[in-house]
Amino acid sequence: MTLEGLLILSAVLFCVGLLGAFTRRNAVVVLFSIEIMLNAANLNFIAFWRYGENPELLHGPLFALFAIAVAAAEIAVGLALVIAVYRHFKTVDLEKLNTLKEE
Amino acid sequence: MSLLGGGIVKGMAVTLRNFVGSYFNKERLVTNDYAWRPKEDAELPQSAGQYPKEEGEQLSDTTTVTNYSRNFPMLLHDGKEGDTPMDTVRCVACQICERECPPQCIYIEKMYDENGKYIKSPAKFDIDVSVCMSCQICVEVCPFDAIVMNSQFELSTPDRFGGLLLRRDDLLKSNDYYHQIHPGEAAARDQRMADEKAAKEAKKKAAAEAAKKKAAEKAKAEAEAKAKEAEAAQAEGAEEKSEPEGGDSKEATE
Amino acid sequence: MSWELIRDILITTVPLLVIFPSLFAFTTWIERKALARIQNRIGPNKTGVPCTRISLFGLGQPAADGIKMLFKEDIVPKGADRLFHLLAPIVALIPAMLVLCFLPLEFPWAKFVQAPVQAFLLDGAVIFFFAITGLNTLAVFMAGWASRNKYSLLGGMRAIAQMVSYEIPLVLSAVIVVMLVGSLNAADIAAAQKGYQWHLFTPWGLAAFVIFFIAALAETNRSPFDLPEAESELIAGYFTEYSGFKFALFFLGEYIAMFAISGLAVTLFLGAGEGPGVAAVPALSVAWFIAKIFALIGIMIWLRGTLPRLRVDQLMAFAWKFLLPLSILNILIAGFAWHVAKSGAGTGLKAVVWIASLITLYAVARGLNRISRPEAAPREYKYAE
Amino acid sequence: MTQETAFYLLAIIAVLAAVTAVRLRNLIHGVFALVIFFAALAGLFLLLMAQFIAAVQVLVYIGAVGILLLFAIMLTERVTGDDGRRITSRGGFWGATAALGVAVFVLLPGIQQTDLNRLPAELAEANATAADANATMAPPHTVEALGKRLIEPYIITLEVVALLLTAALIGAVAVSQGARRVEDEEEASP
Repeated sequence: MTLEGLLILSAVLFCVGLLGAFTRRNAVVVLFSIEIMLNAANLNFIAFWRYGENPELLHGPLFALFAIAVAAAEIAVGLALVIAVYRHFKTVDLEKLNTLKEE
Repeated sequence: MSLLGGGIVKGMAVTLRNFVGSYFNKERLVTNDYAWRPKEDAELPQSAGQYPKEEGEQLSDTTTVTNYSRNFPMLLHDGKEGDTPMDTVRCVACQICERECPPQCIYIEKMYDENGKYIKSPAKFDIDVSVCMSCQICVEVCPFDAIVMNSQFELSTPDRFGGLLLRRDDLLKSNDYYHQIHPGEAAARDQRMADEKAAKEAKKKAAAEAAKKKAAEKAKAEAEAKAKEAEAAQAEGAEEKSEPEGGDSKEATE
Repeated sequence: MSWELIRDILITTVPLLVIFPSLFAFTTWIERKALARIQNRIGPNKTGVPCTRISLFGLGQPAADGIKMLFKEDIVPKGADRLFHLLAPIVALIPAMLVLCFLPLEFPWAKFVQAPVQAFLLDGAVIFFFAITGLNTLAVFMAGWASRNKYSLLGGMRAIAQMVSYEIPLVLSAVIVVMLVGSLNAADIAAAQKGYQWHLFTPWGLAAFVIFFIAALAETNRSPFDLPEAESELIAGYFTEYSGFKFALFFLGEYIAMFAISGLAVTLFLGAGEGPGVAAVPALSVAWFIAKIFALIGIMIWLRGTLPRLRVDQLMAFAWKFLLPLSILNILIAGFAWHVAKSGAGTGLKAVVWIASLITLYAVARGLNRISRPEAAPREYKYAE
Repeated sequence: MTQETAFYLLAIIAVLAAVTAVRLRNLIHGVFALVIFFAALAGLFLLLMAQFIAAVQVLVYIGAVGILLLFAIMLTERVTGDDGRRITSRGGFWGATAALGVAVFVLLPGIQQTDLNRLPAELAEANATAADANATMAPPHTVEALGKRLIEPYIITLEVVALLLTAALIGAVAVSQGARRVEDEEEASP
């Protein structure tokens, strides 16, 4: 377990999240993907803290903590939006939410 | 102002009293002792006892099966115990119980002879005891006292479907057996049947006598009428005609 | 992986894996007996030593039940998600077993080999406890969803709503103890209550304990909060479609969760393993711990025999309108009291704080009770006359 | 050695679970795969001695986010959560290419450029001998220390996060409630 290994792992996870966000049509799955990306970022914070300078200052865990809090807020609002969208359009398929597109 | 949560505490006190009381006051144990037992019924045992005793002793085991036990229906016949005499079976396959049964667990087919004539007997009488809910509605609606409740409860079978479907021959039990398991009820039922029969006969007799009397009166009236006929107007003829007809029909029904 | 590490793991976890499942069997017997007595019945009293007539008050019943469960047919509904249907009871059991490791049960034999006295000596034991207990919700959802039965799904959704709602007062009431002790470590919390300074004996601690206990009842789906598995409404809720060994696993998981959450209550409020005679014989502390757990479980059984089930709206109103504000107020009061105690106030001031907080808590609880209760209009009977 | 094995195991689980979560047709299965991913990350955090973060990860992500996602799926999709006939993704090739491109051209060069030699010597040594050290090495931080740091230098951030959470809560309630009201009006007007 090296810093490099952790960073590569987090990069891979980030790309998996990116792939999901690019390719899935369901809004909820896009939210999954965003969560995966956020978690990959958290892993980076912790890894840099653990292997970086001044671990006693706890910057890494604090950042991760705030990121988790923000992610929780994000997911709550995101899901509320998904539900609002579903109520309005009766679908959460992102392909079909194209009222702004020129017909 | 009641205390907050006081209701819960009160309820818990009640259950605690039950909990502790059941150890000291045997009368509380409603499932063990027949607290509801009528005082005059001396034959009923003090205690219900415990279920699994020896195999095959249920009938003689008066502590488990009392004459208050009602489990599943059976069909009565007036013959000897053991055989299945179809000529003494009380059921006439009228299908009232089949129609009334709430879970519809009864299936009846009427019996016909080779000429296709309905003989008053069931060709098939099935009760699915896995469906039966022991409501006794069939017993209540039966006009022929043919279906009553059995106290047999040991019906377990390794077969999930066929084993719990009781056929006509499984259901047929003699009246003696009925007397054996529910003496009081059977006696009362027999008494009632006898009374009903007696009442019917008495009614028949009375009706016959009344008819005779009426016939005599009618004859008399007819004679008088004939005497009067000469004098009476022709319009009364219709009335005369209708009266003897009514009398005839009554006699015929009786 | 050294030998010592393996030995330590075995020495700290094997007792947990032996003690609590066997206590589970005993508890089912106690529960059946106690409920029977409350309802003026006798309860199981026939099953004893096999092949003899020795019945031992029906103590063989749990074993008989277990054998029956093992040999029953395992039925999976036709449209069910087979994998999740299988996984759900396992997922229900594992977190419940896992959180037992956070309880500060100081096994006496651990001291002889210098092993840690606790399976997980984590800094954040209490928060881990709550985190892992939360996994139970997922198991319930898995079971409800995988059964492909609308009653199961309804039971599962109800269970999630209930568990999520009641987790908040549960955690907030535990926060008080964490705040007063200044540590999330279960062993530290136990040590802070030495000398009978149990948190139960303070007004805020008492209030927190009551809130905690009520929320724990809801978390473990115990009566009167057993809506997710309401037999009369939902057949059996999320485990309607479970039979045989999977059902037994669910059952085991539920009881282990009861032990775990009672154990946490004992740790937080009832002085962990403290009791008479512990100073002389340290081994007694485990016995005291388990005795306290059993006392709490006895109260749970007693309540189950007493109270009828709540309605869904009552359940939610109770969590959000009564328990939540009360626990937040309780945190404020506890913080205030902590500051008063820390500033070196005299006994008089402390007494004033005690009485004032007691009165405030009671008055607020009363008020909340009046406000939060669903309005009861005079009943109109349409058909029943 | 144990640590190394655990790391690779958790890494494989995490990647597999993440891929499953984003590619699975059945959304409910996807959520559970996501939960496994979160759990694997919590394990990694524990391995990295960040136990409080691991606890929060389990508490927030598995306990709250997972459940919220389940609720959202139950409210929006059909209850079964899967529909084999529907096309659930688009542009798989371009998406994969883009993701791979980001990895190769943005992230991996970044990792390569990071000066990994700036590790404190003693820490690097500890890592090298982590196998026998892991049982005895004290955690580099305690929850208490974290709490103190949170309250003293980061108090404003903490307050801002609290405010953000409150705002998010109110916003979430408003968004999901407001939609219903509009709908009611729409239903009421004709």
